[in-house]
Amino acid sequence: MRAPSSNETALGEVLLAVEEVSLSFGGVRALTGVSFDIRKGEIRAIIGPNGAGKTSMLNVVNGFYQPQSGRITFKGNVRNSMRPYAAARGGIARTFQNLALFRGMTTLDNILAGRALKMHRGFFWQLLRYGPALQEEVEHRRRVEEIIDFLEIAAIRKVQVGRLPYGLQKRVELGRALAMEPDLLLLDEPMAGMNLEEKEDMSRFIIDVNQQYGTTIALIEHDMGVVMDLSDRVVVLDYGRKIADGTPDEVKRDKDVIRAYLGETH
Amino acid sequence: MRLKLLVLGLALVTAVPAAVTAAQAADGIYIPLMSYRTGPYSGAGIAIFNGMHDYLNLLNARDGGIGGVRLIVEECETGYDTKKGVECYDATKGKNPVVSTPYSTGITLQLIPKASVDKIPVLSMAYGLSASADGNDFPWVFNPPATYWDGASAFVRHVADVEGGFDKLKGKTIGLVHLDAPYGKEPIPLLEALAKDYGFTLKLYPIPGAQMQNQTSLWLDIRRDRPDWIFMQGWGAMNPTALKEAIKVNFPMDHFIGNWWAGGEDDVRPAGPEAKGYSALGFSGVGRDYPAIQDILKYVVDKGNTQTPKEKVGEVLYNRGVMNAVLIAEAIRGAQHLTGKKQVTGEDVRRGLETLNITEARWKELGLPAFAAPIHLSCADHNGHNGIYLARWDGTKWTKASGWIEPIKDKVLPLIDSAANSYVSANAGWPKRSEACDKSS
Amino acid sequence: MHILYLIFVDPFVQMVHAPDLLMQTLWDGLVGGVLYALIALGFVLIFKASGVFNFAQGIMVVFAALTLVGLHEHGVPAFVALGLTILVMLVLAFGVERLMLRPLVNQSEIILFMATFGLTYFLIGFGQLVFGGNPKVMIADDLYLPSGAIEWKGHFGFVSLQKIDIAAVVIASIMVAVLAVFFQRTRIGRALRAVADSHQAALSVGISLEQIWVIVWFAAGVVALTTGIMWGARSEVSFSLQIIALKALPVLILGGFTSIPGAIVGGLIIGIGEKLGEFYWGPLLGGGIENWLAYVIALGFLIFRPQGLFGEKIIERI
Amino acid sequence: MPSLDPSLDTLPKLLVHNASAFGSRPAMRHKDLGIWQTWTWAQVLDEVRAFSVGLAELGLKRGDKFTIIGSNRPRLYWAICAGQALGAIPVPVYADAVADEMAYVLAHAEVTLAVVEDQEQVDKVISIAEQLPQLSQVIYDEPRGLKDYNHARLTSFEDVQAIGRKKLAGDADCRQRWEAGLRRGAGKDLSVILYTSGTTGRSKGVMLTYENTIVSARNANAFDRLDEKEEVIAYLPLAWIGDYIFSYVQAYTAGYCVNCPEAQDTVVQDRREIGTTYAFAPPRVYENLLTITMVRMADASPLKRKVFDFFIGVARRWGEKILDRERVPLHVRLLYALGDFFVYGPLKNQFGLSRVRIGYTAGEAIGPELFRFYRGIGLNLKQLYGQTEASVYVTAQPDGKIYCDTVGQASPDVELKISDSGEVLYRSPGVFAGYYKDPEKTAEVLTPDGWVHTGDAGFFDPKNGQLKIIDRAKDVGRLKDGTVFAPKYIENKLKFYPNIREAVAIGSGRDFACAMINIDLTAVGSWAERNNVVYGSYQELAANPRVYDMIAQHIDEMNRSLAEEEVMAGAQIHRFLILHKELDPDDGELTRTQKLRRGHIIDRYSPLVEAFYNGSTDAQITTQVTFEDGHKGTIAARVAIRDLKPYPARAAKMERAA
Amino acid sequence: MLYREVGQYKSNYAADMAVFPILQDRIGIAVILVIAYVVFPLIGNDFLLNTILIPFLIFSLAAIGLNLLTGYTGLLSLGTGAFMGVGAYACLKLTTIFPHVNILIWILASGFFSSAIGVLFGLPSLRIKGFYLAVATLAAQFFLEWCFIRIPWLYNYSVSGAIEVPLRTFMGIPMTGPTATSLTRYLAVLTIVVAMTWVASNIVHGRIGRMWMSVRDMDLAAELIGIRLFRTKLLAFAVSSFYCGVAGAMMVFLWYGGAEAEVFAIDQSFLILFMVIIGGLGTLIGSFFGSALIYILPIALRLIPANFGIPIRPAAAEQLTFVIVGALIIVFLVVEPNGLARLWQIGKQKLRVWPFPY
Repeated sequence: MRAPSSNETALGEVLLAVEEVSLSFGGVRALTGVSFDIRKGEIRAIIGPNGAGKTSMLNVVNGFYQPQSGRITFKGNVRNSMRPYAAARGGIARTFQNLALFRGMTTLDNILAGRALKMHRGFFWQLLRYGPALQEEVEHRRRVEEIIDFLEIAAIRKVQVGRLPYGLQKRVELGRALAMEPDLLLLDEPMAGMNLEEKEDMSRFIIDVNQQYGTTIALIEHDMGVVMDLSDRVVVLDYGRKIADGTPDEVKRDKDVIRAYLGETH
Repeated sequence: MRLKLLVLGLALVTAVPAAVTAAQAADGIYIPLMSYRTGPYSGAGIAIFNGMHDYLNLLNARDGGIGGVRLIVEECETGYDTKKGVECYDATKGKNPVVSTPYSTGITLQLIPKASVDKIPVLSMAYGLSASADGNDFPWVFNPPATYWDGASAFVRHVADVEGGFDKLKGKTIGLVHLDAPYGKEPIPLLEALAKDYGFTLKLYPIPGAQMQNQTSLWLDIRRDRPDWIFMQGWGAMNPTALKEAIKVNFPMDHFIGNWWAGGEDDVRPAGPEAKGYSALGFSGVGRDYPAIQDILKYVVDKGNTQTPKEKVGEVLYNRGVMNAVLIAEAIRGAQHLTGKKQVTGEDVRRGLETLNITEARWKELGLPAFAAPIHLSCADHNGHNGIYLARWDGTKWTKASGWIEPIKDKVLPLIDSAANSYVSANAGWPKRSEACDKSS
Repeated sequence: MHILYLIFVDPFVQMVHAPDLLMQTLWDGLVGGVLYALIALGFVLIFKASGVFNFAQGIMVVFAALTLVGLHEHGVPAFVALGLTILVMLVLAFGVERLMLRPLVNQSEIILFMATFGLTYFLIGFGQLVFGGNPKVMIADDLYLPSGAIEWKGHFGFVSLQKIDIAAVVIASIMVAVLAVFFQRTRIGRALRAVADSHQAALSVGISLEQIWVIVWFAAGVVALTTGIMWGARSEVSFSLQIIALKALPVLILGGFTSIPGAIVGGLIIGIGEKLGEFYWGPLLGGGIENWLAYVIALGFLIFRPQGLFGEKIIERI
Repeated sequence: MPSLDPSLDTLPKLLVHNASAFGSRPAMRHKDLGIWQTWTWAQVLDEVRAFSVGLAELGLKRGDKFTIIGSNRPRLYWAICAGQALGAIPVPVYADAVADEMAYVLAHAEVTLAVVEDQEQVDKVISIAEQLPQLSQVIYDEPRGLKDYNHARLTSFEDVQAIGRKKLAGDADCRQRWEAGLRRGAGKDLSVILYTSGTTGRSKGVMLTYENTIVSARNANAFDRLDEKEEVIAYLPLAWIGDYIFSYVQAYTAGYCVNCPEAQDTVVQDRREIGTTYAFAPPRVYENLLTITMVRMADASPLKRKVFDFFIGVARRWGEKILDRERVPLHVRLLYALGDFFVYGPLKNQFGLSRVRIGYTAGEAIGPELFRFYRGIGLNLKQLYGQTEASVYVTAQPDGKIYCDTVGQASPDVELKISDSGEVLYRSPGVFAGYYKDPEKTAEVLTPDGWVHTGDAGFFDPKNGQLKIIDRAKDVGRLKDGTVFAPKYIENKLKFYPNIREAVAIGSGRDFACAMINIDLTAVGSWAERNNVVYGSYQELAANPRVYDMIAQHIDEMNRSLAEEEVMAGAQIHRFLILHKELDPDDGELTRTQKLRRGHIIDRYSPLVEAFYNGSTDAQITTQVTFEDGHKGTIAARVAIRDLKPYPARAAKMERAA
Repeated sequence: MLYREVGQYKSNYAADMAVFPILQDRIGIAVILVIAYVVFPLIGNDFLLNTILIPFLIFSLAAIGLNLLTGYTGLLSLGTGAFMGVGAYACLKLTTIFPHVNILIWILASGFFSSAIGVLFGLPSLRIKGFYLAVATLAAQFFLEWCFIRIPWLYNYSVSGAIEVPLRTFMGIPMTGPTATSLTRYLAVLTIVVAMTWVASNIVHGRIGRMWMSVRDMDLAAELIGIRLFRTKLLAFAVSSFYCGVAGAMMVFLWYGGAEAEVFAIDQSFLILFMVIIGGLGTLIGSFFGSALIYILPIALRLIPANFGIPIRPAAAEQLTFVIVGALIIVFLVVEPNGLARLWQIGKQKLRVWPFPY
């Protein structure tokens, strides 16, 4: 099924492989025997009509849902399911379709929170907020500032994120994911609800992340134009099944895909 | 808008305490009453403080105060809350009160250590810390006329009388239905000691504060255990509920006796006629057939100078309030006599209390003949361990149903000694008595 | 070993040996349970419709009973007083809606919860100010509530059923049935259920949110009055009665915050469970365990069913 | 003419000196990554040396021209010095210049190397690379987004420094050689070429020697007693002489610290954080601050507004006297102290001007009201008059001798005179060496005996002897009836109204004066919001009759005040219109320093000008505009014209005149 | 208007992340500390120290404790009173068994005991949330209350069944017991509260505080960024209970001087919750505001009639106080649901932007 992609040679080894994953909620099948892989350094898109199981797929990958069957291989480790914490440790970061920011915290704190896994100073030093704990805070703050600079959100550094406009919140969420320095970044509709200008900005950030940090990205997106421009390879889901997988051009020509998208207008 | 509210609020909060310190006591003898006319126990409180207030008002109205000095009576509402009690104490401390009447065991415990420091005697009439009956260890605390232990022992003496002698107690089962709080648990050591001595079995039935009105399962236990007698160290809403439940399980009312906090009209009225035969301990007279009570009606109640509804005058707790007021008044009188001063202080009143001696004749003089047993306090004995009588509910009102029953003093006194000792030893550095002892007049 | 015997054997031996006590315990548990259920019902009604965890339900019980008795004390005939009290509860519902719920609409749950604390304080003060703080006797006779007991004697002992308890069970059952019909069959009831799902849906039924709030608070008020009368008749009407309302909380955990049948079943389980526990196992711990036993029972359930016995399953969506 | 100490006669030499004299004092700060990154003079020397050696390795050599393009960032300032240390000549270019303009300057200056800020500038330079055959290297500061570019001729600043550091580390003599090279520079050497945007025609490259700038700067430091403790913020364009002198030459001569803001739009906040002690800003900046103040205060609660208005009133009346240490009644002092606590202090604090010891306004005449406002609240604001050709300083106001309508007395070492035609001429050590590759133009401006024609008309105020500038010499005209018409004078008066952003007065050779107005979108927009005026765009708002009413009222007020002035009374505005678009440097209507290009505007809007004088009540206008992304389009509009009734010249004045 | 922020720039992250980055705030804190340590002791009488300040500080500390759990971590608890009780009883046992160790050490150490109990009762937080969890904490409340009454060992078998605070000295000065003056106790309480507030502020401004707030704001996302929910929640329970425990120990040892189990009843839990919510969830300063409003306001209200000669009976005044406090709670929530701390912030912001309205 998977046609050799035009830039296959540029792609690295398989980072994550999903094999025959099935998931259902009390009789409702969300995913049925889905297999695909994500290779190091690529931007991989998951597309499909509404209710195709895209978000469920991401949820399986980072451990929110436990699939009933199938295997997930991440960095060579095979398992049947993941726990969110383990996924985070393993280097999977993610953003959400409907934002899952810590609304009561500032932009800075949100992104700093993304460094949770990388901060280790013990409780005692935390009590004093002095010495090693402070030093650690400062070090991570510097890293976070780089992300802030990268995402051009310096002006909202100390603003509570709940008060930010939607587009900026999306950016902060991306920032928090980046703060984890992930190997695999899952983006669930990163451009949903954005205007053209914001979409362009976000596309630029995604590409920059991919290029500058070499982060592998898997994204769900509705805007076909954006998907085709951004992604190296695309997997198409419909009703919980994979119907196509390949480069954007290949997918665009696929009969099943065309039918799924045209048939969507019920 | 928000800001202005905030500023206003802050101003209010800061301004008022400042005003407090400015307040000063006017000329007269200042008697603060820590009252609880609100809160879950207000039923008892209202009656007691009506009695106290009315008698002290009577002295002002009829006699122009005590020894010609007017009494300034001020209530401070505690709601039976320890926190607020202490707050009241601190708030009134600056006005030179001559005595403090905490009217809650919790508050009393708080005030005991403060009394000697602030030189304000604590008068906790038949409540508070039983050990404080020991005047050597607690020169500033008084709890006449009887302790809870005296009450419980009087109950046992009554049971023995009914059963036909102390030897007949052997093999009997006596149940203690009590509030699961320090107050309720007070009689336990005494009853345990007596059980050992007289060979009866003591069964405990604790009622947690939150379960006061929900005692069903406890009374099922009683139904199962069938104790011969029940003594109730009850309080507030626990009492009527217990009576109703007792009726439900067919417990014989004449074998059910409450202590003096389970013997008010409000305690039995909900159970009504079915509670007929229930009795409770008491130490002050019932009814209004006393000249002094009549005087109250004449000088105070009829003048409208009171909060008391006329029909409540003479009820059990009302009269208890009167008695408490008499103790205060007599102590002040004694203090005036001892010092020759009119305007007495807390220190003087302490001496007055220590030399308090209300004989039968004196009771009569006060217009309260046989209202209570004679009370005689001394430097060592701050309680008196006076006689107690039994009041019986006849379905509509309380009647006196016995003569003065003497507490079993030889059992009570050692307990008081050891309790006082343990209190003193637990409180390392408890001050030794340094107050001189006056001869009783 | 002995302790194991006391825990696992002895209570059951007792049950068999004294079936009358067992039956009495079960009956008392049933009555208690019904009354808990009634209070819990008040909570559920309000929580379902407005998402408010109404801490004031307990004080509403006291306040309603106090108003009834207080009015009677001032010479109002019993049934007129009853009618007036219902009116007062309606006024209260209006007041709560206008002065508390409406300004606080869209606030977080905890804020609304907190506001009901304010209401509690207010009613405590207000009730005492108007009717005095001293305990009062419920006017059971004037309301033609029965007194006395039916005793059922036999060779196994006797079981005593208080008529007031029977009345309580009957009235509570009628109350629940009426409410159930009201909410299942009437337009308002459907609107109420719609509100529980979404506020938008409720609007489409044609009843404003405000009206629904008034209705549920009023219904909760009437439930509180009923509870107050029953419990007042069993002991007395005093402010300590509000503590009983806390008993409804484990019932809620058990039954779920939004389920009317849950409140009833939960009430019965807690009522009977705590009586059995107290009676048969309580003595092992020195008695008085009833107070926390209910919570422990509820907690036990909760660990296995975090959404309560009848609560809807929580599916976390992201 | 004072001669410079030869060991301190170039900027690189000054740097070396400062690094030892003020080694541990901060030389530069940059708000970056959330905090103020700080470099001491010693560190700056280190950075500059590394970059300089790197540049040398890349082939930059004595006499080469190199350009600097970007906003105020420490590395770009260092690049200037690093190049100068090699004897190369920096040619800073305005960062917002469009590619065409940039191509002209870079080609004209024969630039061989460019140090630019970021991807945006790299793109711009690449796009014109074909026109610049000499350009061999582009060095960028911010690597973001440039990863995939062809790096054959593209190097990052860091890499250049790395090259330099490696060389310095590997070659022991390198450092000595570099310092020797640095010492070969001399005061007479050409130090910089600054292209002036000029109000007419193509830019001219003003050549300044080290001596020009250093003597000027040193004199200015002495004049205002500036030392190494000052803090300034660098936010004006790098390519402008003002910034070059204030943020670079004066800093190097005095040793004070220059702070670079995080971004252009955080300048106010950043200035506030730093608390600058020495401020320099064109009137526009002060004007904006005041506009913001007035707009915000309009939303304040009535009580607060009353307090504000009252104390501002006090400040207007007494503030300047107190600032100039005149005698005032005690109660006024108390009142002013109260005002300082409640209004002036907080206001200056909000603007970040609390610690400003000396504030200059220059570049354009400042509205007298505006000037008095700031001085009234206790800000020591002064005026100066300067030109690129003079290394800024021509005249300046000394402390205590401040008049809002003069530009001060001759700066130290400056000689001034007024030509017969009324034009101001000066001669000073700061006078430039000539226009680059343009001897004709040089000759027009610079007389053989060293006098420079300023092109401005002015006279010495008889009362205080300070210079007064009326207008550009060629712009001062007369109405048909001979009345003096100084357009700028009128425009400045109008621009004091917060609602008016820009005004163009027309009347030279005409029967009467007219004005074209640009409304201030912030101020008028906020007014519209409060008054329920709905608008979708600037154009719509500008055409709103109620906005016309409001502007008419402003102009009417101004007319009344003109009527009180002897000379200007005849130049009252008879008719006006509000332009349908904002004047924009991209369309050539303003210079890059935001000055009006009046001639160009009158040409562009000739149909409107005609309509003024043929009595029509409205006119159709179509103009070509350049959008931000560079593509061009046209917009058309029908613009209404309003008439106003002029006031008769004041009777009182007449009497006195008589 | 008081804020002059010109020239306050940060050239390192440590300064930028300081708790009080603004100079004027630091001055304000210093002024408050001077008032607390110098002015109050000089002017304070027993009423001010013992009835107002000591309880105010103790309640503030308890409110901080609950705020760490409820405001910062989003876990609603109704067991505060009981956790305070654990502290008090633990302190009593510790000083009874080791009477020679400084009482202040035991007051702090008793926090560890309530910490442990808090963690135990925090275990259900793994599975349950919101009001369900709140009711679960009621189990702790009632069970512990029962223990305080039923286990005589806890109160040293004292006849009264209450804690009787023994005399303990510190460098010869009585710290606890009847002879300890209000002033010594006040200074001890103040010092402990100041120190623990400082520590709390360190915690919430650091890694742990961020973890808590993450869990509060969006627990799923918190898990996703590698925060272990259960551990984090338990840590919150532990720290929160520690604070409550110390507050409870101080309450008995440095304020009441003796107490019945009733002091730690459910009412106390509710009272502290009031303070936290009215003060402002998730703010430390709000804990102080809440404590001031809920504790001091009723006292002030009660004193009004007496001091201004309003002829009203104390009982009626008390009832009116209830009515007013109840109404005020609702009014405050309507005016500012985010609590007094939010009002404070707004006010501070106004002062910062003065004279501008925004």
